[in-house]
Amino acid sequence: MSDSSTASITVHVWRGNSEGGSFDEFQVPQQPSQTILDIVTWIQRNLDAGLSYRFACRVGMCGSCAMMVNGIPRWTCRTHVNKVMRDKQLTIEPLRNLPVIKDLACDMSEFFAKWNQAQGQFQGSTTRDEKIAPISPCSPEREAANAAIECINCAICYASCDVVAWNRDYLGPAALNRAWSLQNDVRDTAGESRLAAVAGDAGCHRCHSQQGCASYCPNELNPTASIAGLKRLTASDFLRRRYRSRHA
Amino acid sequence: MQFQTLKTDVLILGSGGAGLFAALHASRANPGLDITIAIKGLLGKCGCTRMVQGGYNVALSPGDSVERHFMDTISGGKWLPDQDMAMRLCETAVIRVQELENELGCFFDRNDDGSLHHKAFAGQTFDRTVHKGDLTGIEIISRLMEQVRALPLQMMEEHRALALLPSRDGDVLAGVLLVDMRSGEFRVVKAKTVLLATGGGPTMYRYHTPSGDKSMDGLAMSLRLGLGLRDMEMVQFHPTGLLAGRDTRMTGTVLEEGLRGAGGYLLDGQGERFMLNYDAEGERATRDIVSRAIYAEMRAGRTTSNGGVYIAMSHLGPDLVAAKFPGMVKRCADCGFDLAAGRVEVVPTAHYFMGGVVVTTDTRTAMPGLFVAGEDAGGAHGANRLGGNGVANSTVFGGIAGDEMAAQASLQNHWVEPDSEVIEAAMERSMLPFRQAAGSINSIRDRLLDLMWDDVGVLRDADGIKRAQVEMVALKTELQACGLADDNRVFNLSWHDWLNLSSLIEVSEVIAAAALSRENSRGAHYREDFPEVGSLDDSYFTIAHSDPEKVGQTVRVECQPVEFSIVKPGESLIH
Amino acid sequence: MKAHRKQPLYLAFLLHRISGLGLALFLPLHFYVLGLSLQGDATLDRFLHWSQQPLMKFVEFGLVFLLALHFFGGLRLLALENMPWSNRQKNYAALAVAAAFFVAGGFLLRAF
Amino acid sequence: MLEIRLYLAQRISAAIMAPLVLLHLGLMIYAIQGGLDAGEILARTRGSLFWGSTYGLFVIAVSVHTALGLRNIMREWLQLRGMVLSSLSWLFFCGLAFAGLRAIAGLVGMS
Ligand SMILES: Cc1cc2nc3c(=O)[nH]c(=O)nc-3n(C[C@H](O)[C@H](O)[C@H](O)COP(=O)(O)OP(=O)(O)OC[C@H]3O[C@@H](n4cnc5c(N)ncnc54)[C@H](O)[C@@H]3O)c2cc1C
Ligand code: HEM
Ligand code: SF4
Ligand code: F3S
Ligand code: FES
Repeated sequence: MSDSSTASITVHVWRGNSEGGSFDEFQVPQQPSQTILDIVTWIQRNLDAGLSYRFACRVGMCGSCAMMVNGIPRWTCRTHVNKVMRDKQLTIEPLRNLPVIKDLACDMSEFFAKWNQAQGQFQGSTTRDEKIAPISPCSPEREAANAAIECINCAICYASCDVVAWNRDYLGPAALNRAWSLQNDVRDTAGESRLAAVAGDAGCHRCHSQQGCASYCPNELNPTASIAGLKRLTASDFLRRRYRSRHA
Repeated sequence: MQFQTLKTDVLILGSGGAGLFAALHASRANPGLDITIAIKGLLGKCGCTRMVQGGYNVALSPGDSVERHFMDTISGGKWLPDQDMAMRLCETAVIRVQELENELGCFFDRNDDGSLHHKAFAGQTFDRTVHKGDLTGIEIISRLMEQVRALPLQMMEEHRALALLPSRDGDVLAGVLLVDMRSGEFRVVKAKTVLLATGGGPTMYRYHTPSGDKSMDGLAMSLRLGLGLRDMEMVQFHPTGLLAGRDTRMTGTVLEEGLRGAGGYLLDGQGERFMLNYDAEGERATRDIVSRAIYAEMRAGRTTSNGGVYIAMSHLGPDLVAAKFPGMVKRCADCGFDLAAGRVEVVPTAHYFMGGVVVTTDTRTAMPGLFVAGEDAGGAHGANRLGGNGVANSTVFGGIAGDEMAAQASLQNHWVEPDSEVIEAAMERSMLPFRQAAGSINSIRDRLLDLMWDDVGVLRDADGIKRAQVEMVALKTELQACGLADDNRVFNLSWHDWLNLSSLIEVSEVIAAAALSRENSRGAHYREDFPEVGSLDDSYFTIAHSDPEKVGQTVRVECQPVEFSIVKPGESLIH
Repeated sequence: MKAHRKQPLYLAFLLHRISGLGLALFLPLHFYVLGLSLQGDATLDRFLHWSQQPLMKFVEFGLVFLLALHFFGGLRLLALENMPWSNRQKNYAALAVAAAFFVAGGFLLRAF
Repeated sequence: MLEIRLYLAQRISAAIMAPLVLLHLGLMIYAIQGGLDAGEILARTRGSLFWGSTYGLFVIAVSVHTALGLRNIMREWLQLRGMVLSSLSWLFFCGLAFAGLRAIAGLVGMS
């Protein structure tokens, strides 16, 4: 404990499990360098040993520590208290749109199941025994693929999207963003079936461009733009097919 | 005590580069196998492979060669590496990077003509580090993770391995005891083959870089199984970890090497440059030299308010710094520091653990059925790991382990019964804190971290190490008596803090003993009372055994001569 | 409103949806009134006369506003989905609202 | 493929309506400014194939567009699914199209 900390912060922390819960209030001493994750850690280490939460890398690389902070989804290890605190108050809740395991830790299974459903994995045509393909980093396809690639699967976008809340099947911004990146990867060979996967009932057309995903993504990715790309791609693919089947 | 029993052909512990590659390879080698992967966190979202910034060393550039990569690895490791392992590492890295690109979909940075970009990394005679910006690990682990998540394997996420279970006669490995962290229930997984890939991670130091889930569990479990651990004195420190106070988890996290390379200054508490007093290269000297210099400044009391030194970039022009290191500048800004225009406090920070289980080049151990790969395995790096060889090591040997385990498990059609006494004892041990009155686990942790930092850290001497050894025995006893304030086993982080600390203390004892036994200074190990490198021709490595059950100093350290199976000191493969 | 929704582009979505919903509710009424012309000019005239009252003027303003809002918002969405990405989404959303006010205001002034 | 069809139908109908809405608004301003009464409006529209087909297209587009828009809203805000959802959407479409076409029939005088 540092003695420079005179002020204290009132922190409301959601406690509970999949059956429901309520808020507990804690007083945490303020420090000059303090993230939301540090607040949660301080509570667990000093005030309530039973508090559950998740983190791993503590520097914004693993996407394990996302929570709702004053109602907004954030990576807590990289969110400085001063940036989000209002009137010395903080409210910390588990990430929205995912089932809670306990307190601040959610079950991310459905998030990754949807990643799979959107065929969010590469399928190449060459093997480990072949040379690496020369690909210009400035080609438009590669630029599009790169723009969407640095996702840390934190599910912050997923929590910010109301369509996910309203439509439990919706694949969600992260999975669709990954699919778009892959569609632009010239080495990938699964484009056709992936396109069908993202055009289904729960796919890209469900998105209403609410853009919470793009506003809150901590890595400043833009799933809205990616999803718009998929809408165009699925539509033109559909029209082309119809045209072909008419004129075959 | 109650536990559930499961069975599998291949059991993998950990989902870093090593664990995920093993899963992928085992499944491709024999899709009919029943493969289970158990992880302390979420699959692919914990561990250090994700945190790799700099990149991956591979001899793919025209003009480079596997031999040159090998020679750099050997001389970087101060002639202590197991040469066969190092060679296998350098050879297989080529295939692995092609596999990552062609089969898994990683995309490493390119030159304008489309060819792979190779960047310079300290300690190497050729630019051979492939990378994806300065977030290489995210690219590698994300691509691996999405491939593995699509496989039909059993995922046991948030399952912590507690003990490796031998058969009753102790001849082979029969399975692993785990605890489901979400429910607090125990599970025994009987397996024909087990891969230990829990990734070391020297988090027993006040300042450290690895992810919070790593606490040397794998090495602690190996010690209990009676396995020998080599090079345990070899802890790599990164010179510039962020220093932001004791109560923040940001402290210790890496500020990248490139900052010094680009011309950043290190300043003492008074704002004076000091590196030139230590080395003609100044701030651009190698990791170990800079770490020692900073540590010496700190010990001399010339520190900043938090007890470190400053890194200053502003003389290069804040705009240029912001343009060149956007990720670092943003990360510092999120933490409340201005890297581009101001000064940021830094401190050396424990980064990587070279030591580990003694293995063969195909990841087998002295215990049949147990395989070890990645940071848990010793030998590939010797006294020092080159930047860029860490992720190469975990992905190369993880893949090899997957192939080997699949082959072995496919041939074996029976499971072995684990020793029920070992199961009972391990459950009993892990339940200990629930039977004690609540105590202050924070103070035990703080003392361990300070102890290792002060006495078994960047600079070491016999007095300090011995002091630490005495204190560690006390800490161990105190931990045994320290109970938890919350007795619900469901997602109980405080319980896992206790278990982490228990592993860390057990391994710390071994680090201290190995450090005391090596009376010379090589690579990451620096003895102030024995500053000489010692004869290269007579190079030896340490092997430690320990019985953590016993109280007192129970570690036994032997020395074994390095077998120069490929090159001898003074020779080279490059002509 | 929940905090994660207090973000200009979410508000733009909500406005678009509510204006669309408003229009959808109004449309049958509109058709009904037009349909009155079937019964003869007199009924329609009576209605048109009734609709000259100030209150109805205001309602009319509201309708035109909703239509303009939805119209410009809809154009924004069509552009967002089908044209190269622009980072000025917030500006466009604001522009759509401003344009809607302008059109509806113009309508109101001229109609008096 | 249903979702793509519906998506396309909604966006294409929107694109069709865009110029028609402008036209309609323009006409309304003109009518109000010119102080046209019902008789004068009808005089101009009766028997006009142009106005008939233009407004006919408008009505079909707006019916498609609105029914599909409401379908989304019913699905997301009322959690309707399956038969209920599609029946209601069809109902909206048919209702709007019928009322709209009837009104046009009145305007153009084809009854
Ligand atoms: C900040 C940072 C930067 C780095 N940069 C580079 C670089 O640029 N280049 C380079 O080559 N190397 C770098 N390294 C080193 C590199 O990350 C490691 O060498 C390598 O990733 C280790 O891989 P691994 O698979 O052995 O372990 P990890 O990736 O650490 O994975 C260990 C896994 O085991 C799990 N685990 C731990 N304990 C248990 C248990 N008891 N039960 C079940 N599961 C458990 C963990 O949760 C995790 O999933 C860096 C390391 C750090 C920390
Ligand atoms: C004038 C041209 C119009 C354009 C360009 C337009 C455009 C759009 C677009 C692009 C959407 C899709 C929004 C989404 O799914 O996120 C939409 C939705 C909708 N529109 Fe229109 N529209 C127009 C006119 C109308 C009219 C006249 C009505 C009603 C009478 C209407 C009713 C609706 C409804 C109810 C929705 C659903 C809203 C939602 O899903 O959020 N629209 N419109
Ligand atoms: S797109 Fe952004 S917000 Fe969404 S999971 Fe990826 S990194 Fe997180
Ligand atoms: S928040 Fe949701 S609605 Fe679309 S733009 Fe993002 S996925
Ligand atoms: S702990 Fe890894 S992103 Fe926050």
